[in-house]
Amino acid sequence: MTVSERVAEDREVVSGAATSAPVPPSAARRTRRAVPALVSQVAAVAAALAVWSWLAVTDQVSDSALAGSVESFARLAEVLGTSEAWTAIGQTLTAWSIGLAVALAVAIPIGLLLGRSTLAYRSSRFTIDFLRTIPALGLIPLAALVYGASREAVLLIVIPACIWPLLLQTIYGVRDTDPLAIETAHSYGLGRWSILGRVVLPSAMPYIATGVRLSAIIAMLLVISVELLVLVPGVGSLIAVAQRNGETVDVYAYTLLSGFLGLAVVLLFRRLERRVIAWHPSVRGHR
Amino acid sequence: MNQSSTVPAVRIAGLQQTFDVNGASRHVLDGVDLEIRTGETVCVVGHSGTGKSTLLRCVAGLQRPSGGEVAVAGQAVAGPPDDLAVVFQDYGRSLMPWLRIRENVTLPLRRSLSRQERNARAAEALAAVGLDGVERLYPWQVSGGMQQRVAIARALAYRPQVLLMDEPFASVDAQTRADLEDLVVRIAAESRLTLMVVTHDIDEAVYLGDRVVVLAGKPARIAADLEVDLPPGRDQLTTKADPEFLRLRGEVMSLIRRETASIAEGVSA
Amino acid sequence: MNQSSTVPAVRIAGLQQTFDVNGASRHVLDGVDLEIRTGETVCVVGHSGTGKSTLLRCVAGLQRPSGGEVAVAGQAVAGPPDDLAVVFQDYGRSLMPWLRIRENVTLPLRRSLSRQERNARAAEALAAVGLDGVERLYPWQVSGGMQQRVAIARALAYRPQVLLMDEPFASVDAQTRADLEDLVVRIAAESRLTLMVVTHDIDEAVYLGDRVVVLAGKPARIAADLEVDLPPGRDQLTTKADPEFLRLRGEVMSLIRRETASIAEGVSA
Amino acid sequence: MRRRLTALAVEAWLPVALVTTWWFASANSTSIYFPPLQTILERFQELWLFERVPTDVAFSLTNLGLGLVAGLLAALAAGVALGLMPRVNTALTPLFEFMRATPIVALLPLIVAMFGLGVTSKVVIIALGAFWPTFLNTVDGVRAVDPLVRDVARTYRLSAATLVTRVMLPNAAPQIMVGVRTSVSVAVVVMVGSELFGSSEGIGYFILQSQRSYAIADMWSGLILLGLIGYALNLLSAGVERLVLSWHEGRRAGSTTVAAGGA
Amino acid sequence: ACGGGEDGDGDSAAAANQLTWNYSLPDSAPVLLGIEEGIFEKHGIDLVAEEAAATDLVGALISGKVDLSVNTGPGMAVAAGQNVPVVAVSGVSTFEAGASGSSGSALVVPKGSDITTPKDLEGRKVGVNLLKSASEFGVRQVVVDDGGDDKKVEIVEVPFAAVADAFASGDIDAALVADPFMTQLIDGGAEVPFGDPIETVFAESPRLVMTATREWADANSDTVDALQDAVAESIELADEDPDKLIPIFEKYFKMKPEVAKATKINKLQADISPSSFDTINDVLAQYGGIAKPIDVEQVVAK
Ligand SMILES: Nc1ncnc2c1ncn2[C@@H]1O[C@H](COP(=O)(O)OP(=O)(O)OP(=O)(O)O)[C@@H](O)[C@H]1O
Ligand SMILES: Nc1ncnc2c1ncn2[C@@H]1O[C@H](COP(=O)(O)OP(=O)(O)OP(=O)(O)O)[C@@H](O)[C@H]1O
Ligand SMILES: [Mg+2]
Ligand SMILES: [Mg+2]
Repeated sequence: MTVSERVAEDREVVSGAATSAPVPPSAARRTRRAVPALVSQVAAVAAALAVWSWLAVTDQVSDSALAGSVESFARLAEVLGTSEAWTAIGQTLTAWSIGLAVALAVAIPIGLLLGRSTLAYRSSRFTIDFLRTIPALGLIPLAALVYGASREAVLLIVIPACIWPLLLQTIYGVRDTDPLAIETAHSYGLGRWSILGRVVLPSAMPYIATGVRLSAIIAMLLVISVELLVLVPGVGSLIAVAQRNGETVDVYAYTLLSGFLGLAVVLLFRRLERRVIAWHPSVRGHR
Repeated sequence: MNQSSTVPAVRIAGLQQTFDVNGASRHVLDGVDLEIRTGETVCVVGHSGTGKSTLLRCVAGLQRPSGGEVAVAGQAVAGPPDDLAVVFQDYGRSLMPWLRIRENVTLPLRRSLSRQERNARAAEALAAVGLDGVERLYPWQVSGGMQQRVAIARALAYRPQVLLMDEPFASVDAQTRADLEDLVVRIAAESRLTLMVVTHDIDEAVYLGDRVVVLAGKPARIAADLEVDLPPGRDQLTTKADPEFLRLRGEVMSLIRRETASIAEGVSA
Repeated sequence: MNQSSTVPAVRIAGLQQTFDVNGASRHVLDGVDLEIRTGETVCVVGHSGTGKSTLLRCVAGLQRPSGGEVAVAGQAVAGPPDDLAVVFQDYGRSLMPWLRIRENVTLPLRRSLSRQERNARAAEALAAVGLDGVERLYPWQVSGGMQQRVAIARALAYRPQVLLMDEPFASVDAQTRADLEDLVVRIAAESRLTLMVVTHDIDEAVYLGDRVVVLAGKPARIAADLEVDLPPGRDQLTTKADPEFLRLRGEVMSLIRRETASIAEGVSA
Repeated sequence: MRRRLTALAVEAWLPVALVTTWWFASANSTSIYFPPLQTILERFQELWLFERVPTDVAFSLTNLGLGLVAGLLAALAAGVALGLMPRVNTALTPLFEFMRATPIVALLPLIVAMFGLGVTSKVVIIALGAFWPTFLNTVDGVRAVDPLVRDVARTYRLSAATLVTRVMLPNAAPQIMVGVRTSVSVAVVVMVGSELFGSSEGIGYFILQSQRSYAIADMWSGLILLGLIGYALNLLSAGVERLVLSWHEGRRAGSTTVAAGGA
Repeated sequence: ACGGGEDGDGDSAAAANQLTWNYSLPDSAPVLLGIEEGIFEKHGIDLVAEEAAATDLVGALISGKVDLSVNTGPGMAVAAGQNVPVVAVSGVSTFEAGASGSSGSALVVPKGSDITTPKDLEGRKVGVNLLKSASEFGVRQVVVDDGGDDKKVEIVEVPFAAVADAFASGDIDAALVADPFMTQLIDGGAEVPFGDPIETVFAESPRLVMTATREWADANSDTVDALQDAVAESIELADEDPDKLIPIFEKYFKMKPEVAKATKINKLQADISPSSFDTINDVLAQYGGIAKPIDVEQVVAK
């Protein structure tokens, strides 16, 4: 079997065929196929946990750096019963959603503009490349200096950091629009803005979706990191306190918590993405 | 009426087109002159790769000519003119994969019409090309010929004054093709549509056209411009059996064949 | 030779195809049975949207049928079989825009041949379809008809045993089309190629085919399977004037027209 | 020649305008956080031309280069592999997303424990940071290949190598390039992060030290240096991109409409 | 009452005595105890405590987010070296060991190490959790005091939690650690060859101080006096009964009871004078923590 065959076969298994969605001979076949995806995911997670436990139990890494997986999960379950944890989750999610929303509102329109206008793109290329390399982590103390341990400090770091990948993805997505699609719209008298909104934007959507996913996760990571480093109330500060007090199990419990928050965000955005770009070859037939 | 007889719907003068390819330049069109009166149908025929699509793109304002002038309704073309529609040769790519068929057809209608009117127009146009009941499918869920008809329906629903079609019936079966030809003839007559059709089917060119233009040469120019002098009211059976039809058909065919031969010589020389 | 007479090159039995569309299911093919002998050329004609391309995709192993069986050279098809090539209806999208024309043609040859051999084959195939001198252009730098010929050249250079072509000459002018028809007839005869051609041009179907198969109905089945009993050695002029040719042509045409009519009735009912 | 100058002007006017604004707006600044640009540039000259180049700059750039190369190569290989094997991809997605969503800062002790205090752990962290954007874009790009192109590849039974190098990678190239460019800047960011611990040299270390000791002008000069390094890296990737995506640009330019071309 | 006035509290009369305060480090506990016991209230101050990261004890103050903060003596010197207008309004603790007899930090070496004197650190790698801080300078100074050359000691930054592994892998040969990690390490077999370099070097210098911006301190000298009195009284209370701090650690530092019980704080002292910064000034200037000696008068509120 050649690789290309395997590809196509896999594709059908996962997506029910990308080009078309032929109805399989029996419905039973479909359910039989759906189960392994979940099973395989569980298996992968289980394998990772096994490696973790092995590292912890066999003392490959010292106790103060790595807690056991069972203890960490148990502790996580415990802290999820406290209001403190939920307050922190609320604070983290609030900062995250504000940061991401602002980034989306800024990056996508500007990205569309820069993607469509060569002049604007070339004018801003240096500035963008320069600014987006200035490290968010390096700015944390500055933000802390200016705003103290507050949500503003978090946002000052998070918003720019989320804007860059999204901006870039949008620009590239726009530039990858099929020229013939634009010409079609153009020849039918669609104006500049209609073309932007109804041809370029949908066509760039797959890129933008990847960008939103990237940014959503970067936002989450940075919110938690800033909370951790500056002690802004939230999940991150819980980790920081646990670290300071040398409570390794707590550190891992809260780290798991932040991982799960990120995972939830990603899964949410993948779902949204599937809806928004249902027409796209990578998604066709998924719904 | 008065104005339309003085100002041609489409005026092409001394059109030159050169492409830059791998450093060298490919001279495709060389001094093409053509005038199309309002309400007239002109069919363009020519060898594959002569420059028919290029010519159309210049008229549609999608390509800036290297030289010469194009005017639509008396206005020099600098971008796609108003009330002009194009059916592209590569119809598959010209449909938006993220829009359902109905939305593809209503796409250009947004500005002026209400949602209901748009849908009504789309339904009407789709029915006219024989596509009822597929409004809610995506373009990639229908056959090639159906996609091509969606592209035609979109152009018709737009109700342009000038319609450019690039091999619009290439992917449909003989029967559907005949029906579509008659549809286009009828609409063109009813609404004084100015029509420019690129086709490689000589029967079709003679059947549809008030004039048939042969594009030939390397670089291409207009090798012949024939008036089609057939009685009005075309009919697939009687018109295609008309001696004048057969004469014209033969003439165009021999013109193209001669051109092909001379090109072949040119290549081997 | 012996085996080929017993095992058909392509065997389709009870083929069913249903698509899932917006929750409802579209039944496209319903119990299609067809056998093609090695070296035989079968032309498939039918109304636009009947399921011709779908049938071809099933034979090519690109689509898993909802029911029934397909075998190529005696092997049940589970993925694309060996030594089978396809010329897709949407030729434009089937060429890789990032590869130059020569690389597009040599792409499938990379497995077995040296670079020199590959280029030689590509040059030969491109010349055969009348495309010399464009090897170093990108597909989007050549005309629609030229792109289609590149796709044909790619298939020919691959030297398959079974060749499936989906409206392969839809975008080329009449003269080039005739040349390509003759090219394919010659190659098919020379190398005992098993050929399945979807076309909407009935003349072409009769001219090319050893058999003409009419696909019709909703869902579609084989409505007719006609042997073309013309003297061997086709010629554009003499063959197309042969009374038997004209008779067959008429028969196919009336078959399709009848189907169209009955479908129209079905729609209005 | 004139075209070159115009091009340069187009590229340069905005940065020049911004710098000028900064210069004059900050000229009389007494804020300790926003010292005058003049002061910052003086510090820049004293520090980075070229006193600290052999130490801090060389140290950071070496880590950055190694981490970036390792991260990008791994991302390409894994991205293509998983793009081609959706089943495996599906199985690993939750795990990957989870790993990606876990803040590295929380795991610093673990990383130090596993890879030591030396450069290895820094390179690992940079590679990890650079990995994700390219990886995700590669997977998505490979999966997004036109179904018809896939069909062509299948019927002509392309070998694995041909499929990857001639079809999948070029097809995904536009999207991979976005990933690479994001990766490059993430790598610089993460490089700074990696110097948060166990360091006694490096640009990131210098910046953090400057902040801690309220040498704010020094810190700004370090940030400017990072911006310049980032820009240089971007120029590099833009060069690669031009090479890789020439067909893409040509296709765009070839069919630019008159109005858009004039804009 | 707010230095930066950015809080925009219009009800100035009622807020006259409400002060926000950033605390950090366990040494802040006595002040927190004073708040709990109503001592500040008694002195007419409504002190509202918020925890801050140990690495960020100046920003909130300068930007007016808070009225008061804490800082370390060396931290004050570094800030003053860059003309950051922050002054100490009251002392809290010094670098000497407190009532428990331990300063809560020490230089530890792996079990079986041949390091017994500060001079042995020459040619070795020593981990501290923050460079350019009292930790680094303390280590350097004890080496010099022992007749060694501090330039031969390589000092790197290592998070406390990573010290055990860094020992195991041989990445570092010694580390300056604080509780609870110190106790964990010692329980795990690490040894303390010669005590706490920080304590040794800085001794009576201020370790933790309460700070405000100079502008604020100048404008509110009455409040500064009241603060000093309240801190002194709080300290007295803590010295009387150190166990009273345990619930404070649990509440304000979210420590588990065992950890809270084991947490030690330094010697408490509310008095503060410019001259108490002399040692810090000398040592920091010596090792590059500040470019040149500061004017110690500038660091303390008048
Ligand atoms: N973007 C381009 N770059 C370079 N050459 C081009 C470009 N577009 C078209 N050409 C060249 O111009 C010539 C004419 O192309 P055109 O598409 O107009 O042909 P055509 O008459 O429409 O042919 P067909 O009937 O095959 O569609 C071709 O030889 C082609 O190679
Ligand atoms: N992926 C799909 N999802 C849903 N329906 C599909 C899909 N692919 C094809 N169909 C339907 O199957 C029918 C047959 O399509 P097919 O492409 O085989 O037609 P065709 O005979 O090749 O027509 P044409 O001559 O127009 O190319 C059409 O009605 C089409 O709508
Ligand atoms: Mg064309
Ligand atoms: Mg078809």
